[in-house]
Amino acid sequence: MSLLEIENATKLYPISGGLLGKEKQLCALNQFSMNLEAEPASITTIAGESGSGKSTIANLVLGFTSLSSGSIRFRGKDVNKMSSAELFDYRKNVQAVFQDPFGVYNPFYRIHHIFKMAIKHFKLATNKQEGRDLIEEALNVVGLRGEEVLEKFPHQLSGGQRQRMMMARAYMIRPRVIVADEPVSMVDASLRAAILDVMLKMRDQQGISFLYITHDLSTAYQIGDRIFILYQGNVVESGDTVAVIDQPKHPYVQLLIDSVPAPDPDENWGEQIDVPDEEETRFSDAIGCRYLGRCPQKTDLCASKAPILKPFSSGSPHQVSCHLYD
Amino acid sequence: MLKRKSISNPWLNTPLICGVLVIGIILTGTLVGHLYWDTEMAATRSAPLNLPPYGFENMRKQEGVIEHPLGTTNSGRDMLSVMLVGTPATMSIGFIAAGIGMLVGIILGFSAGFYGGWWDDLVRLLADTTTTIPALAVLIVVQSLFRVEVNTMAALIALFYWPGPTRYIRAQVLTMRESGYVKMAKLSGAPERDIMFKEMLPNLIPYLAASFIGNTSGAILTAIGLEVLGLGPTRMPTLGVTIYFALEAAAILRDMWWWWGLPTLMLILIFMGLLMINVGLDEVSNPRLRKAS
Amino acid sequence: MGGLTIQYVLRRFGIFLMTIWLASTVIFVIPRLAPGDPIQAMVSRMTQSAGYVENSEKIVEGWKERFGLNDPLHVQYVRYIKNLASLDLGVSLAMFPTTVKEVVGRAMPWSIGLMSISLVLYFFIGNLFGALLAWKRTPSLAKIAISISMIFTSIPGILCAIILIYLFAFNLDWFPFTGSFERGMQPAFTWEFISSVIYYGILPALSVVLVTFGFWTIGMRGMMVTVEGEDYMIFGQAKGLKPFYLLYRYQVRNAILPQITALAFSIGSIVAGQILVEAAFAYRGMGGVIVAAIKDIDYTVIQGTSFILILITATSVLILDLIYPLIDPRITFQKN
Amino acid sequence: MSESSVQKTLQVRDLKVYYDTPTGDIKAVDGISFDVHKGECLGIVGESGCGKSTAAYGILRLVQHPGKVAGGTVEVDGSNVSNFSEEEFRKIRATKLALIPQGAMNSLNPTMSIGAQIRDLILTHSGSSARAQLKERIDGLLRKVGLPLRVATMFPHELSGGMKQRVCIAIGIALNPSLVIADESTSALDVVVQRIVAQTLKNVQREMGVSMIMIGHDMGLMAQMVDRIAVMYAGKMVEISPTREFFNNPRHPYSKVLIEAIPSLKERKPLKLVEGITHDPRNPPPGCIYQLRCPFAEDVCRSKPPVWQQLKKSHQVACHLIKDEDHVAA
Repeated sequence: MSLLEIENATKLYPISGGLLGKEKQLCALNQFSMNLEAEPASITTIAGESGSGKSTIANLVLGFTSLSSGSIRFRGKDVNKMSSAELFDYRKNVQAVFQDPFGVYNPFYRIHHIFKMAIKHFKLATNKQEGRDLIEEALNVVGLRGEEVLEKFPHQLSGGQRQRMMMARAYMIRPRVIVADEPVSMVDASLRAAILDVMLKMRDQQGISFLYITHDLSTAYQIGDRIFILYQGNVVESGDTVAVIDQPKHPYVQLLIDSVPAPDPDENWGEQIDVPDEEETRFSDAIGCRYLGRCPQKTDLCASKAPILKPFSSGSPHQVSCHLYD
Repeated sequence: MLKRKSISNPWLNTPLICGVLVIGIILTGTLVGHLYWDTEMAATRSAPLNLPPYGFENMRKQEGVIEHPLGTTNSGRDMLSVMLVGTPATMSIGFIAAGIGMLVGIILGFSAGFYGGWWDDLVRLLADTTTTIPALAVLIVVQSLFRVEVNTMAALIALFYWPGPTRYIRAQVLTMRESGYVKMAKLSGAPERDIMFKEMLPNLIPYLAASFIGNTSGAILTAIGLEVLGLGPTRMPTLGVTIYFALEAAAILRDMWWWWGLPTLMLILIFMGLLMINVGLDEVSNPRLRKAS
Repeated sequence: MGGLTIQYVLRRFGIFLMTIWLASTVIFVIPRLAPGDPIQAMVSRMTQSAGYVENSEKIVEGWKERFGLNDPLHVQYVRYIKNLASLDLGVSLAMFPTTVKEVVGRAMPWSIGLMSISLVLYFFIGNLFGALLAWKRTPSLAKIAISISMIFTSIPGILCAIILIYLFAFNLDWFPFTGSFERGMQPAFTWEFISSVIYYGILPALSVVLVTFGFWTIGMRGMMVTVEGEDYMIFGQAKGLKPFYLLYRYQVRNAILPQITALAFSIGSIVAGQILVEAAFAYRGMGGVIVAAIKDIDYTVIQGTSFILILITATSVLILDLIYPLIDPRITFQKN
Repeated sequence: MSESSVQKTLQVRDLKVYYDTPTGDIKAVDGISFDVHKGECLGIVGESGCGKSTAAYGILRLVQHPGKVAGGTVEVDGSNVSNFSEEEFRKIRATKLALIPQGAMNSLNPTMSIGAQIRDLILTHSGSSARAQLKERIDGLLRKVGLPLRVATMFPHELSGGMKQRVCIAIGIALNPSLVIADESTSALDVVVQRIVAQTLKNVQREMGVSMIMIGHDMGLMAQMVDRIAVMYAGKMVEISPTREFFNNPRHPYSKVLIEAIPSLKERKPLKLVEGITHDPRNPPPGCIYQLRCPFAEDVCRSKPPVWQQLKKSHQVACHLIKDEDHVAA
């Protein structure tokens, strides 16, 4: 049975249309569907540049924004139709780790506040000692010790420590899914591995699945199982992470992967490219392919009809949304 | 770049300490004074008329007496008693009005910022509108019909001192609503009540304090305005009312400086004390100001 | 660049009308919320202060007629708003049959004149001093002098007025106690008259300026310090721009914008403070009118003057709001 | 080629930048020395808080309170600018020493049009005689960084991050400086735009033959952009090496960590975990600054700070573990 099912999730934002006052809708996410199986636990990457809609997915799954259309189901139950008890259960089972490891700590409280809050509301422990043990065990998983960190204020710790503690907090709650929204992009490169490693451990040892939301294809390549690549609210390509990144099909994904600077002076970037400045094409009334403005391989069809996501070759899990492969 | 929070306590800055000391001394001084001085003499005809303070002479060569060390008015009020009664009365107008304003601000600001929608629009419109109404102009009309006493006057003044805190709290709630720690609290199953009062409110404390003090000062200012125009409370010789009587009786021309001068001096001290507290609180909530000084 | 969007202008106009409507409604409602009959209260106060009021019958009748107190409340309210909308402020009770419009109309130029001059002065001085306090290159002696000059900040203007009267009119006899120009002089565009107006206006203007500019100094200093930490200031330095140019074109230009917003929000209290100072100097402006009206218990004049004050405030705020987008290129950004 | 035959655009010796805190100075930059040769692009890498940006701002004398330049000399084109007065130094800013800040940040004055922000730079340094060809110069600069000319009349908030970054590049190179310092210039941009802007920057630098310091944390970007790489750790410079040599043969243990930490897009490898204990910056340990994190630390590392060693292939490193056979003959 599937654990988390997202079906045709769409998020529209109204924007005012300037002087004429004609209302337009900005489409932050368009018809996004994915399915997370309960077994085996996996890391699903949702990748894209800023404005691609990847954070919208995180906010939708976490219930911070509401869907314009489509549905999100947890263990078969529509999240929008849950009773408050079911919602509370969903909360406990779907946790998150955010990008900014500083902003998630209320500057007014000591570090232990984030742990105690979760213990209190989710009733994870019956007494103080039990709670203390829970925290200690969770910190252990990420390689920290309670006495080093719990009584401190957030600004007294390093970014890596703060982010590992967020991982520990999520672990302590024992959810089934963790939405990891850019968990390493504000952490120094040499400390990233520690956090990615915790993710792998939690997947393999605790059976916790991840929605790994990132702009960084390389880390996704290292730890991800499945990947969805978004462009302006649409999935342009999806499939097994290694397959997609080794052999990208969509012109955008090709450009994206090609643009990641290789850490090797002998492997050059190639010629200077020039793409027109990104235009806002996310309006809900836009027709045609969103990548039209930048695509070097566009045809007339691309302007008049939006491509749909379909398997690259029949039966293949590698899907692409581009008229080149019709 | 390296950024470290300074270890020194931001609340212990010079302007804040000075301001608190000034206001503290005034408040405790008048309270202690009530214990040792007969404040009944603040009423008319309880002392000889027009006496100067002890050690001075008035224009008619009368000398001040120790029984009335700060002199008396032309209606026989003992100035020391007037000061002891008037000072806390004046300050209480400010505190009551600012307190009501703050309470309303917290309720409206939180509800508007948290729930948004039409309620937010309405609160914002009302707040924007009320800020631009000159309080004094409205209160003059009201007071000229009905002369109310101190507490009612404070409540009326409070009508104009809620938009400041409301607007600020609303804006902060909107920002904090998107903040990581509020999201974390939501993810930890914290109820809305906790999010508002345990996560958001504590971070607003320095501002709320500054706004309370600023509004206290503003409310006293408005009250003084009404009083000096002759629209103050009739039964309580507040500092403003005393100045009004003095001006009415041409105390400046008669060189009865103690009559108008003492309440004026006291008010200046109160306003300066409040301003210093405010400047100090600004430094608490704006770290950049701290390092610049 | 910049410019006004229609939504922005409409919203500002909406607030303008709301302000006036809300304030007038408060003036209408609160007296009626109180127990008792406002007319009865007025008359009893008049009798109290005058012992006997000539024409009291007639006045009460005039009042009843004016307020139509026998009509239902909503009819009264509609008539009241209608009268205000057509600027029909009624007839003075004390100076019958002069209309309130005439009384206020005579006073308004004085108030607006004094207010604009002192506003320009303290806004300019305050921001200048604030900028100098925050600037690293200002000599420390100047900084100390500025700090000392701020001693009157925050005290009510009327107290400052009393002190100035005591010092400069009573003790030193440098300036007149009260009035707007020399008694007996006929208002005319002569040098004599104008210099008299200036001479009489110095103390009132000074009272307002002395107590007010410090607020702008404190605010400006805070904004300057905030702007100083911005990246564009560091980049401006990296461009090798001259310090003074950097100060006024980068730092002050950006720091002053919130100050202008603040100005719009403080017009209400500025007007109030001004009225009181005028009252202290028995100036011919609206403050003087109000003091006289309060003494005479001239309710229609009090009400009319207050309404005009509200109108002036709302208009000033509207003007500032409409000017603002022209000086801040970012204001139209909100639509994105 | 020998060291002396190369023309130096910039020579930094023993630069120190300290931050004043109530509990003692933080040595953000603690005595670093390096050169930038004419026409060369030097990359300075390191993790957050290592002092790489602070070093750049130290060279430019733009360290903000409570930081201060606490020592060292800076020579530009052979003349020592460290004892220049404020006014003398102001005149060489942008004309000799220029900065390209992070454009995605608030680096452009929000109340001035882009054209005006280029104009004030030119007029300040070239005087009013420059007024005649002002428009052509501004247009030329915009063209050079690949921006449409209408950008001159636009305000910063109307531009995208990539466009703002290009404006910053245009301002940085406007007066043909001897050296430009690009501080994390492309870090905040999306990867495609980052590539375009980085390539623009590289092309402009090559065309003008200007020397450049690029400060950043993205090793991949450095591999693409710079001729030599300098690594900083906790305020010290630990290694300087030509780029190719650096990636092929990193010598300092910390450099190895940095290179190993780069996630690859070519092959899936097990994650390399490193211990992340850092010292209190107010109270650095005696000896090598990296000892707490170094898996190879020996007794000598805990007592004696390592000296700067000259290795083959213009490779320099500060580490006790480097054996003698690698040294160039003295």
